[in-house]
Amino acid sequence: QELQQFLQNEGQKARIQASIHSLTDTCFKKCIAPGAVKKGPLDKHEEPCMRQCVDRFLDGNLVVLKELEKLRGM
Amino acid sequence: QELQQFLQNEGQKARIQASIHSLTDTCFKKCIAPGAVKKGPLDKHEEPCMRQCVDRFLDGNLVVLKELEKLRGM
Amino acid sequence: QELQQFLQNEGQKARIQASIHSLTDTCFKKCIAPGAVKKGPLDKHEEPCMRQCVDRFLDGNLVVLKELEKLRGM
Amino acid sequence: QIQQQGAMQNARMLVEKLNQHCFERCVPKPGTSLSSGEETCFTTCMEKYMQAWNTVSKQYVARIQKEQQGGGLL
Amino acid sequence: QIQQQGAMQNARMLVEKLNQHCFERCVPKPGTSLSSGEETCFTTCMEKYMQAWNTVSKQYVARIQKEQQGGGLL
Amino acid sequence: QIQQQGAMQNARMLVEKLNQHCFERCVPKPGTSLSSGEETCFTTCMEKYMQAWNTVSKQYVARIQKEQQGGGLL
Repeated sequence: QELQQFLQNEGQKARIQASIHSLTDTCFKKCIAPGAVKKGPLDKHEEPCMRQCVDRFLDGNLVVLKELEKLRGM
Repeated sequence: QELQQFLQNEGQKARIQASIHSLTDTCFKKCIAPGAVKKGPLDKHEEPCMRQCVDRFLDGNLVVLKELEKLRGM
Repeated sequence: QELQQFLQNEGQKARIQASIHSLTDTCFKKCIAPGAVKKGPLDKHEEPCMRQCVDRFLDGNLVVLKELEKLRGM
Repeated sequence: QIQQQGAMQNARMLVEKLNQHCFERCVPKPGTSLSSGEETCFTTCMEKYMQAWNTVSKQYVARIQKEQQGGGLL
Repeated sequence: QIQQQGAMQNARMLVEKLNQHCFERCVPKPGTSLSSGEETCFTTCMEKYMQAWNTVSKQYVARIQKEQQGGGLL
Repeated sequence: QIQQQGAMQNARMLVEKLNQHCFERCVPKPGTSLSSGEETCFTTCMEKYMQAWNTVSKQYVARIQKEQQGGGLL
């Protein structure tokens, strides 16, 4: 049973990691201007854009989950 | 042996499900106009477009499979 | 132990195959002009383009690996 | 139990694709909060996407069954 | 048997990518049947794609072997 | 050991996505060698991508923790 719990946790961790990779990809495209990448760390537009991109993505997930529960309740 | 059969069936089911997800993605992009999505169920353009998209995709698969068999026969 | 070695090799082979599929996809888009595909084998532009695409991709990988090692050494 | 896992993975995949897709469409530039327009877009997009998936599933399965019967009869 | 599965999965993946890719290219707007132009496009696209995959495979494997030898000598 | 594998797969995935992404951006037309401009683009792109991934990871995990706490308190 402990093993099962362990495997489930690992499975969840793997899914979170996969989400982070996919979200990095999505948000990089939205926030880092296309074409040549500017040298240096994330600048004052890129950094908040990346953070907001994560937050709005998860906001969107919540909207979807709420709608799904409404549908279930019908 | 029954277990093997069972696992094979599950594997095939998983592949069909994955195809359906990927095809939904492809056809949604082709059939639902970009930009804001219109409210309401699939309309009289979207619905047949989605169905035809599935059918033409599978027609394409058949063309490819036939060609592959021709190549094998050579 | 031999089994583990065998499984590792199979795992590596699977990763190489997956890279080749993904690279074919990437390079096809870069080298085969969009729209209708021209009949016949890869022509004198397409063939070197595909080969160079593979080589530059792997050059890029090397640049990244070298940088990662530099970062590690810091 | 494997069947249950399959069904859960299928549902999870649908929600994942849907989130990904609707985020791309509805939030071109992530801001400091989800605007009510973006939120409406999400629910509309979600409904459309689920219907599209339903249509694709039905059409796909029907076609496969037809082909298998055809293959059996010929 | 694992090796056989690997080879089969590799072939399946090639056909899958090819179908996906050629459908995107050859059928921009799915109609009520596959036109003969779309069908020709599919066979041409398929041949190109398989050649491209072949070229990439050869180049990739040759490069990896060269690098491993180089690594051994340095 | 499963945990180690998870961490390694995570790192491998990051490098893979990064290579894929930076190649798309930095090498629009693969030539006979990587130009110094392309090489610079690769290192810059790599740094940005890793920072972006870091930012996304932190924001994502923080948000999930906040939501779980919120869920627990309500």
